[in-house]
Amino acid sequence: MSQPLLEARDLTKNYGTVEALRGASFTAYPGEVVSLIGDNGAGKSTLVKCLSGVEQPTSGTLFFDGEPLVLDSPNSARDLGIETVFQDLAVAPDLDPAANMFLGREILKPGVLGLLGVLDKKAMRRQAAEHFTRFGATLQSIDVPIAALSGGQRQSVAVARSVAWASKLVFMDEPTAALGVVQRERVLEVIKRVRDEGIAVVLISHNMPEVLSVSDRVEVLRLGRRVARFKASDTSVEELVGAMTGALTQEDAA
Amino acid sequence: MSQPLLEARDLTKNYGTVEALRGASFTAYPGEVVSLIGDNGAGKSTLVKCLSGVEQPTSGTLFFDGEPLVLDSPNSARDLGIETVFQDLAVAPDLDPAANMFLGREILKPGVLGLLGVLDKKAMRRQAAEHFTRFGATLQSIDVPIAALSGGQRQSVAVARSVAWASKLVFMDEPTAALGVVQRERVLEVIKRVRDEGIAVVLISHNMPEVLSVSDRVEVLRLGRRVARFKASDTSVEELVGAMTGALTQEDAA
Amino acid sequence: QIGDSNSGNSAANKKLVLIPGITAEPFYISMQCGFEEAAKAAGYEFDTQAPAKFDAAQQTPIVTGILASKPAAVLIAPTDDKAMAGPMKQLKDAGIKVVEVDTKLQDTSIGVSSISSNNEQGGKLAAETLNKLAAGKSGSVLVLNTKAGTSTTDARAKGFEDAIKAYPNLKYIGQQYTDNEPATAASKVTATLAANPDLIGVFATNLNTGEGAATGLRNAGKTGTVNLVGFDASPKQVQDLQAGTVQALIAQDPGTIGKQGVEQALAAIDGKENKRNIETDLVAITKDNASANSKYFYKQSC
Amino acid sequence: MTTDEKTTLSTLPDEQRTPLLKRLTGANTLWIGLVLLVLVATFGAIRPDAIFQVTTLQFLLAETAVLLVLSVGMTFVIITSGIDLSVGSVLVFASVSSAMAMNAVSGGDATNAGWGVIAFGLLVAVVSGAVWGLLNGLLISRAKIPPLIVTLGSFGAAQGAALLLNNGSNVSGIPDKLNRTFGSGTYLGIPNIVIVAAVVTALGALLLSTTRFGRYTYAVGSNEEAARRVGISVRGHLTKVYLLAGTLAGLAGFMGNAFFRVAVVTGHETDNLNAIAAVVLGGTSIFGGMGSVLGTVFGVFIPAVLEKGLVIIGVKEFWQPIAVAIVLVAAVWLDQTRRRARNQR
Amino acid sequence: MTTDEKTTLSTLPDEQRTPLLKRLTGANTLWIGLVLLVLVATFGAIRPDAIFQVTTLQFLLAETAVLLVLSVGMTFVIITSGIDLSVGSVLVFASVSSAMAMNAVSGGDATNAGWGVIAFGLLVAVVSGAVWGLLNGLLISRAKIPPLIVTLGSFGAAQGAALLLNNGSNVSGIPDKLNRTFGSGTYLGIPNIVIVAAVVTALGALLLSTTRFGRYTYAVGSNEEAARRVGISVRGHLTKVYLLAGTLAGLAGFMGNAFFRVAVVTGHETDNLNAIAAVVLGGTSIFGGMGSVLGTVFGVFIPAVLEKGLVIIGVKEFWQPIAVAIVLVAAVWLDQTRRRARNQR
Ligand SMILES: Nc1ncnc2c1ncn2[C@@H]1O[C@H](COP(=O)(O)OP(=O)(O)OP(=O)(O)O)[C@@H](O)[C@H]1O
Ligand SMILES: Nc1ncnc2c1ncn2[C@@H]1O[C@H](COP(=O)(O)OP(=O)(O)OP(=O)(O)O)[C@@H](O)[C@H]1O
Ligand SMILES: [Mg+2]
Ligand SMILES: [Mg+2]
Repeated sequence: MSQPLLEARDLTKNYGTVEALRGASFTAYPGEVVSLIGDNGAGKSTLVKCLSGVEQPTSGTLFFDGEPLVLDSPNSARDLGIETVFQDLAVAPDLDPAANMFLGREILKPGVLGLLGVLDKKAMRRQAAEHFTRFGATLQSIDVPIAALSGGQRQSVAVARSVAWASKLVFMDEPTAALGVVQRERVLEVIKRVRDEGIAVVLISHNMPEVLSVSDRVEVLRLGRRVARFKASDTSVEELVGAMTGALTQEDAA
Repeated sequence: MSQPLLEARDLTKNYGTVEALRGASFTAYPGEVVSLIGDNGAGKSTLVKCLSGVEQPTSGTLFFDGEPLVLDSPNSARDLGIETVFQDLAVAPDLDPAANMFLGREILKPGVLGLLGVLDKKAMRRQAAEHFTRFGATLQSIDVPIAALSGGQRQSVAVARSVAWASKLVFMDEPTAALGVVQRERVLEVIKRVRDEGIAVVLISHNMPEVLSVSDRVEVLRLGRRVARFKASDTSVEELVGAMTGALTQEDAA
Repeated sequence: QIGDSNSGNSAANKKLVLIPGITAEPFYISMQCGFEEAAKAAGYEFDTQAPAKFDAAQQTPIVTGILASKPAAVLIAPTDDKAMAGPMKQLKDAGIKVVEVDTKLQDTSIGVSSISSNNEQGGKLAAETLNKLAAGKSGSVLVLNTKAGTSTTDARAKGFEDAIKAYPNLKYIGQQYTDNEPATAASKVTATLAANPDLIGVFATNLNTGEGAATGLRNAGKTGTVNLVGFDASPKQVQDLQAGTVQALIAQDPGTIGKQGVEQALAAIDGKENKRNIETDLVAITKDNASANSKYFYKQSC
Repeated sequence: MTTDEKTTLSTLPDEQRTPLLKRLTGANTLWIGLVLLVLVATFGAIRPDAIFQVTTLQFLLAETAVLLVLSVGMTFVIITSGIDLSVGSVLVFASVSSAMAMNAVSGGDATNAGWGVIAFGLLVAVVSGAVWGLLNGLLISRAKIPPLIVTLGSFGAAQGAALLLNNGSNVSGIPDKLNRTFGSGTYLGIPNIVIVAAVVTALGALLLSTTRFGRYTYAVGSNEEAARRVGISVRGHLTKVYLLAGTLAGLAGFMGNAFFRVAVVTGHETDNLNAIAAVVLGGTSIFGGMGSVLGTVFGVFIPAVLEKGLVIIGVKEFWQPIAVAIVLVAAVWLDQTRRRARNQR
Repeated sequence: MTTDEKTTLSTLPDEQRTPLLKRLTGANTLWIGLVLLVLVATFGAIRPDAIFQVTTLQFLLAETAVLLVLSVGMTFVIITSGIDLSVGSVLVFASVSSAMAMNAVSGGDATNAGWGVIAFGLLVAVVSGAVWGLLNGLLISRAKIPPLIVTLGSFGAAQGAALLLNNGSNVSGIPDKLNRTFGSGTYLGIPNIVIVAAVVTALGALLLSTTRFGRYTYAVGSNEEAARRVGISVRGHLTKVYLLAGTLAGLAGFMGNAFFRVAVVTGHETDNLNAIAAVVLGGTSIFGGMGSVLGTVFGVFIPAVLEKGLVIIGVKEFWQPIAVAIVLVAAVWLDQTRRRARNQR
């Protein structure tokens, strides 16, 4: 395979006395969909947070395009073209969907007003609407704060946001958990399309058929450590479940 | 069929100008698992909130065991033996899992101390641990606030809580969305066991195979209205999806 | 009782402490100047510790703190004539000589001497002055007070209220409290003007109310038409008097209070006889007699 | 929340957007604005001669100008779910240091000083306010100390520092020119000081509702972690917000000097609570994420009108705080009830 | 958060539970307690003769007793994510009404009254505090008005009412017996007023940490909606919490009468901020859901020790608020940093 886009080696992360990661490694190659799976509490979300600059790992090293990397803030990840759908979505509940979609990437009015930082709300609202439609999300009113949306609607907004801005890598932590059947299909399609544009997609999901259908590779996390790696085409649901529950381990996975 | 345990007729619910429910009806019989399905934003969670006393419907009527009913607070629902797993879980993030599990149902110390309202924390912790184990939830430390748990762990706590206290009816709003493969199986087993004890279970899920495997009946909500009802044994994923997306409607469903 | 284990031996040090009623008031600053000058002259160390508010609950910890450091004598302006008795008695019991300045306790057994000007008298003087300034014209008069329950300013207001009745042409329309905020004082003056266009006189019982009242009258273009009588004579107030913003000031003599306080304290330390009650001067200063009364002007800093 | 039509995003025409005016005066501030109107009407009915005078209005506006400027800054702070208890002390510090600076460059007494000195005084006031604001902001955003503690600390420290500056005395010698023009002058009948406050308020309202800065303010208050994760520099933004509040407090100090012709070292102890109350009364949530400057304007004027009106109609002194309390609580109650009703209709 | 072993729930033996002592003195208050110790040690090193005197300690404790009682109530309020600005005024109201009641039943002057009258005075103080607390609680929980506005309202209203009661004057005539025994008496060298405050504090700590009432307090503050959904009567609980705070303020008013021998109508304006600062300094989050009474105790004593120590060592007065501010901010900074370090280790 080519050079990994992002590689993590032996990450550990402690919260007080809780060890969320105990030497986890992870690799993502450009233009692939890699699924990261594991039991509840395995450390998947923690790993994603460490890889997107939201949390600092207690120890371990990161490489991006082969270069060592320190991600000291979400901003550094963003500057590398990395976007993330967090499991808790991390939206601003009082802002409307368009504002959330463009948060941190606001469109300014052209000309002097723009230099003064005046927002072009109309343009943002229009573009946001287009994005949401792509994901099959229908909102009764676009003016409501995001706190008033249904769980699935909120998730669509978060997914739309990440895909809109990523240029290298998207982490998606259970992006389809709350989605309806139609919306889920749309997201899986978008994932594939994004992959085809050369962007790496890291998908976290507990839905094994979904994992097998969309991903190129699968990495398995267990108790904060990588315990197995599979090519999606060579494996089965049973094998994946075995790896997650500890019934099966690969010696060379860590 | 026997007399419905809970019946809702023509519920509407407006939030400002948003119409979340537009004349929704719903029926649950004792000792059955009925799935409530629908697209994102169809109004499922709103309906559950109205049926568990958390929100007051704008109009419409409820019947419990054939008697008209007004649910003016979550307490009235609780007194009827109704428990709910909310989609947003509604846990107290600063309290530990055991405290959340027993919230509102605390065990007091025996004797005088109990009369003074002193908690028996040990007993609660022990019992909570037993419950969690039943759902395959493993926590690294039981002393952490629930905010520090992984998404799946948090969901396990909420599910364990509802099942522990329900005596007549459990609403489960996407109880398995964040669960791992093992935990999901456990929850489905528990749902069946609870049903066999004569308790009605209302399951909301976007996972159609899951819905078909566990439920006795399925009701479909679309744009705030009931559009179809099925016996689980007589229907298929395609039919359900058709009903949710509006490709198929039953005249008599509303 | 609290403080019982306190040894009654008099401290052998040469230190005097002044505890004013509130920090940062020109009146007390001037008193502090007189105090420091006299203490220095007598070869004593000196310290001043004031509460942030004119409030017994805030002055008490200061008194008991000073108690721990055992100076030879304390000059204090008790913020409440009853509430401060307990803590001040502790001073006395510890052998520290207590001199009351500006205000005094009801209990006369604690202090060796009380040096003050009579605030009620000051209010009366203000009423007389206002009558003189009105020169026979009739109209309403207003008292702007600080905070309800502040002993000194309440006494001034009371003295004024009692005395103003003697002048039938002046209609007393009550007092307004300002919480010692100039902004509130300004607002209450302009509101009163709107409701009582015949307003002819205002008595402001302290510095901040005076500043606010002057601002209110100036904005209403009533400077000079409505006679403003202030209390105290800080440099700014004197300046306003000369500029015609304020028509009269009731001045006390804080420097002398401080100086005499030290004298009485030293007398008590040396076992000499004390004068139990000393009343200092109060004068009404107007633009005309200002230069003659310049010794009453307060000091900004020592 | 304020549209009248149901729309699906995919079919949303731009024309259906709520118009700017409607959003500005929007339903969220409607009721509290009505309370203000009712108050004025009530007092006016009782004493029309005294209330409906041009001068009464002029005074009311001029006397409220300082608090209004403070409250505009406080609105931003509270929307970030912070709090600034230090504004009153910072005002005092700025006012004292500005007055002393003007005196210093005029050889001890600036009473007859000209525009150059006045401009210098303005600069000193604004800069000293900004410095305190920056200090607050840095301690809150970098050292992650709760705003309540930081600003309670600077509340005390700025006051102590102001007292130290001039040894606890008020500072006189404010230029006459400053007072005559800015402090008590009028333009077309509107006090100049009010014009300044109005301009500040309008700029604040625009900054909050139309710019990226305002958007980030809401975002940080709504969910700080979310704002951080999308790459907003939360630290930088919080620093700027407290800097803004401090700067406005500095300006307010200068306005106070112009208005009162003296820098007062005591007083202003309750400015913080008054400003916070105005902001909350105006519908801004103390937990952040929502609020508006227009609401704050109503929130500033309701107590101001009330206090003035009660004096004018001659309510007995000790009843005044009780009446103010009742109206405050009733106003917010009405506002809340109406909003809930609107949302549940 | 404080266990040392990793455990899986399913295998958790009871013995591995953190012991009570460790939880009470737990790491959350450890550092702020250390700050207090360091303060005492520092002052002690400078003036050992003055600081390490029995009487200095006695006075410190006695003078802090009233604020401590207020702060215990405030801890509960803040843990529910509320705030109570009215405590100082309620204290004044209770103190005035209790003193007047005692005078009234003793024919105008209660100075020589006996225990019966004193007990009646206590009852009046506590009940009048409770009434204000109940009013706050009902307005907050039933009418859903933000606590900040409600208690700012009762702050003004209770003060106005107290002034009305005795026409703006202090009330004297407090029974000598009350002052001699309760106000300034000691038991084994400990001032009786301190014993009362300590008992109140201990009961408050137990109530918060071991009972259902305390658990609900945390739950309501952590997520009010969640508490409501599990069937906790959130309204009832909030009412009780403000009732508790009001009742304690009433008791504090009575303690103040006993200590000062007079019911003072001025002052106590900053009691609310002082109590809030103590609670927050003690590690309770202003956003609710966590906190402890022990932390509040440290939070009360740090400023108290500081102020007393600064007076004793003779720091110049204008520097004192600055010094207090610096220590406050530094203490919280240290506390926060240590906690973060512990969680991230
Ligand atoms: N802030 C925190 N403080 C303490 N413990 C934490 C914290 N965050 C996560 N943990 C713990 O770390 C472990 C891993 O959590 P993480 O959220 O990474 O799991 P996950 O693999 O994403 O699980 P899920 O599938 O349920 O989302 C869990 O045991 C969790 O309790
Ligand atoms: N508090 C609220 N204010 C305004 N609109 C609301 C509110 N709650 C829900 N809605 C709207 O009501 C509709 C139904 O929401 P609901 O949460 O019931 O959907 P749902 O069927 O549960 O969807 P999902 O499958 O995504 O969970 C949505 O359009 C949503 O935006
Ligand atoms: Mg996760
Ligand atoms: Mg839902």
